[in-house]
Amino acid sequence: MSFKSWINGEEDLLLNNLKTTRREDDHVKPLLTDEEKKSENSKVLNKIYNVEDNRRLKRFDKTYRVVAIVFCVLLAAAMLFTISYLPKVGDPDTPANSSVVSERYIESGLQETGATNIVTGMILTYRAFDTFGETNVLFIATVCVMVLLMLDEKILEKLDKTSDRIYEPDYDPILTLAAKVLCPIILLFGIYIVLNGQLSPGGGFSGGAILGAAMILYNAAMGFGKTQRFFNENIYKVAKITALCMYGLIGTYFYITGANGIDNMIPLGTVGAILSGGIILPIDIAVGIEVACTMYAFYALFRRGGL
Amino acid sequence: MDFVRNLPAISILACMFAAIISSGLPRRAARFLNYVLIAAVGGMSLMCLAYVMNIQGSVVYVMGKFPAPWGNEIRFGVLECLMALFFSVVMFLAVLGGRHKMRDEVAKGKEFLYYVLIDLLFSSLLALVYTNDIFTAYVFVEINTIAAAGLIVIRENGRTIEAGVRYMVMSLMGSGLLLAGIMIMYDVTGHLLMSNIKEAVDQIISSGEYYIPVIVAIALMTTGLCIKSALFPFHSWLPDAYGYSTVSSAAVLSSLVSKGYIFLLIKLFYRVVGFEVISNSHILRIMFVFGLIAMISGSVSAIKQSDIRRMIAFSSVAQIGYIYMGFGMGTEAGMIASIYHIMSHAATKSMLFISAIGLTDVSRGSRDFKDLTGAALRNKVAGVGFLVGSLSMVGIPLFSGFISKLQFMNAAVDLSLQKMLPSLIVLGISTILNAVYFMKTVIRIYTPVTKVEGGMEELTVMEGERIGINGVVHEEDRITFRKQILYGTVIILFILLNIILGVFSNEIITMIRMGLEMFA
Amino acid sequence: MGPNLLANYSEAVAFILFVIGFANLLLQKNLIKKIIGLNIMDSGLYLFLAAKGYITGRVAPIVVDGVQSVEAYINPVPSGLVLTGIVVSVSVTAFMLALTVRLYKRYHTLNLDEISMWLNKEGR
Amino acid sequence: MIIFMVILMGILMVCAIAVTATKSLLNSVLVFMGFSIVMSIIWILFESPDLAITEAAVGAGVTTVLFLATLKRIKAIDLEENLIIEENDQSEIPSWAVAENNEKVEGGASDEL
Repeated sequence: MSFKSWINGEEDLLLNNLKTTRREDDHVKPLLTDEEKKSENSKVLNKIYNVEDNRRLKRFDKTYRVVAIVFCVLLAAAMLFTISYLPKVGDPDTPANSSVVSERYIESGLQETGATNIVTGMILTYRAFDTFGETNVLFIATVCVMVLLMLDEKILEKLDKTSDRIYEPDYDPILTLAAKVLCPIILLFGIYIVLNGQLSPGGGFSGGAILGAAMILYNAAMGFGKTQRFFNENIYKVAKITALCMYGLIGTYFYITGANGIDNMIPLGTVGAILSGGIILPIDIAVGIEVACTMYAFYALFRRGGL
Repeated sequence: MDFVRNLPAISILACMFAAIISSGLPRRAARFLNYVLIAAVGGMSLMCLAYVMNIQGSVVYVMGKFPAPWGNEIRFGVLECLMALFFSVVMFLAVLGGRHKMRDEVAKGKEFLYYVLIDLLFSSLLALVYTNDIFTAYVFVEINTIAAAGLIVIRENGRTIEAGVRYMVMSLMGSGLLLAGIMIMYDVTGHLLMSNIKEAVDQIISSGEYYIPVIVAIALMTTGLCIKSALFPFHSWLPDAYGYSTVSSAAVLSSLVSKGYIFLLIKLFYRVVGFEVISNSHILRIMFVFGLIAMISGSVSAIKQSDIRRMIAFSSVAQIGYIYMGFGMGTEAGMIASIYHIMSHAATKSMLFISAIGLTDVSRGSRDFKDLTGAALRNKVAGVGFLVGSLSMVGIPLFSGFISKLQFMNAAVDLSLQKMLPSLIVLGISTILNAVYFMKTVIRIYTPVTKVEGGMEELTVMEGERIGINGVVHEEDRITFRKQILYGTVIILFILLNIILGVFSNEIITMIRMGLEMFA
Repeated sequence: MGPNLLANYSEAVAFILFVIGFANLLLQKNLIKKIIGLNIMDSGLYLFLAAKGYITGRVAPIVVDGVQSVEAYINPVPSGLVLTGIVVSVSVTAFMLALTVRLYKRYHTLNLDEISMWLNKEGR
Repeated sequence: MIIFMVILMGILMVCAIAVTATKSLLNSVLVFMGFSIVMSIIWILFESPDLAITEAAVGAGVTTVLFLATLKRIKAIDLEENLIIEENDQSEIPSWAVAENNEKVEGGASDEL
């Protein structure tokens, strides 16, 4: 099939199965003959070793540096000057610390959100829209990394057969054993943090990052083959889309009902129990899954070019 | 409560949902969803616009059950809805216009990601337009930045990736400054909602305590947004990013992304600090000067280019200079002129990018001026589109560019002498320079190739091949309307949009004025 | 100069970190170091914000024993904002690193100047 | 307490400057990891345990891993490049004349990535 085209250089099996014929409007120069190539090379060399040109470049570089340093120094001076006029650190009477905003978060946060951890309660109910945006930042970053680094399925399979060892150690007993011992503990800790987001420090983001770190450790020790048994691209897609949609649906329900003055049907639960906090717990779980998937996906895309 | 009030929030959330779902859909479905989404958002914005025109006031919508200053909220008046409607129209046309090039430009398995990026970019633009919370604005600025960078690099060649890196570095410096400004602002006011910050700022200005931090915070935020919207000294990433990315990306980036930041800046001026405070500070004067420099230097760089898309990209630098000059005037007339120019530039620039691709298509993909000779005769629709865009840019009556130039002139005449003279002079010079490079191109693309006599040695290899011995153009190099119905329709719609902006300028300016009144 | 510079030493450090990161972003030629500079810049900002929310003698905003008075806890808003910010900066970092890998694959250098030199040779 | 805080801040500054000054990329990444850990301690002192957990997991953990993965990837690309040059001496062909995606074809079954 494509062997012939590979021989002819039209198709690169190693890369993205892209046709390597030039794209039409890229305006690559027409292929050169040897002499033209030589003259072209000498032209380039002349340009590089052109004293006049280089001097100009160097001068530009120098001015750029000087301007940048001056700008930074000025910025630092301005910042320090500003800080000297700002309210004192640790002072309870600054505008930010004594404003009505934080007052209500602290005084009635527990009744309104059902969360003991005021920070989690704040970011997931009062400022829920921000946090949804933030989750989307993670999502779009994965999309962009995929654009840049994802390789085609076929190429990946071929690569895996030939050369897994370039990315992974063959079989490192210390690493494997350590991972076997540590991974369950880290995973448990991550799940604990996700589920207790409304009660103790942590929440979806930190817990998700810990879960992702555990998966990265497992992967680094065991290789992609073993990880793929329980986490491959399809599972990743399903998990990510489900988690984000769940978050989105809960969020939308919350925004729309709240804005239209309809009562929220999600019960707040008893304070201090795991099943409390109304919308916080499901959102935390969704965020945890999404963040864990994202962190692992970053790593996998960097190491292998696919999940 | 009327259901219409929910529509802005629903439109933002719908974009996000579409993006999330598209990431698991095949290419065609993602594309279809994208088109439906943009059209639906356009419809919703139209309904909102009618609603706010009807009640003659702006509407505050609380996201969640907690009112200001505790929860997030969005707020929409005439100006916001107008912008949202306009953004969706331009977005729709830009995405449709680049559709036929998609297969060449985006790698095979990644097309659905393109639509995910467009969806999220659109959601962030809408959120920037509607939001009333300064930190939400920051988060969506970041989404906008990353999505725009993704749109640049999705065409994977060396230059776009390099441009993407430059863009990210510049933008991240901008975001850093913006965030620093927001934080200082939060520190001295204790609020994150724009309307509440304004009350606190008014108090600070009258009492004098924390005056310096407030001014520094405004300066930092303004600088950050100026960097992000590629004002003159910060435009180094722009020509490569616009010149080598995919067609739709170039159109969307040039017409919408930087405009989102500029709209946020307007919001900052009116809703966060109050226009009186800002016009008494020196910030506007600095913006005025940089705007003037950008107008000249962008045009001069555009004249030097021999690559049509880079030329259009450099012209963007000049046009952003116009917008900042309008801000810098410090009067309401200048502001209105700038806002009108945002719209006119967005409509015109995306049309220029999309017709330029039609011209290069019939020139064997070459973007060099030499090879473009006679391109408009080979692809008539694209030629007409480019002609109309150029005329509008230069400022010929009937098209939108004329009205915006007229508005700038009107605004300039009312200024004090030291601002009036430079702005009028620079406007004149810039118009001439615009005319030089656009008309040069228009004449070039309408020159028939067969008439080149005795100049065969000047032609490139490619052109010689195409013309053949008898100077006959090969049939496959012609693109008629019938071959690309969608593309032709898009160009015609763009021309119509431009003429509508030009002809109904009075109504639009009235709407902008009304919107500005209910903005603060 | 205002009166509070010495009392606000942690903010001073925060903004010095911000400026160091900013300078790295502006002046470093090496892309990896640019990205580290970006992270330092963001960290500086977050340090500033966290310092703002801190109130001497009060504890973390987690309700213990039903005490819900403002006098007991620090300001929770900055913590929430910083949480958002950290997540944003890790996404940006990942994206920039991916760009770096692609650029390296294409031009075999991490130095932005050399890359622009290559681009010049490609004729732009 | 204040002294401890001042010392930590001093370490932060030293780390930030050291990142700039170190020649080796690996060292600067490791120094940055130290920076993140110190940062998370500072956040505990500022009574923000949420941030401390997040910073330790994200800043010191995942970000550093991503940096290291990038460095490794870059090294792998370098190795391939050397192999290619040794196998068939192509060095005089300017690589700008070769389109991006067939750069590595000459190396045969070299390990792209």
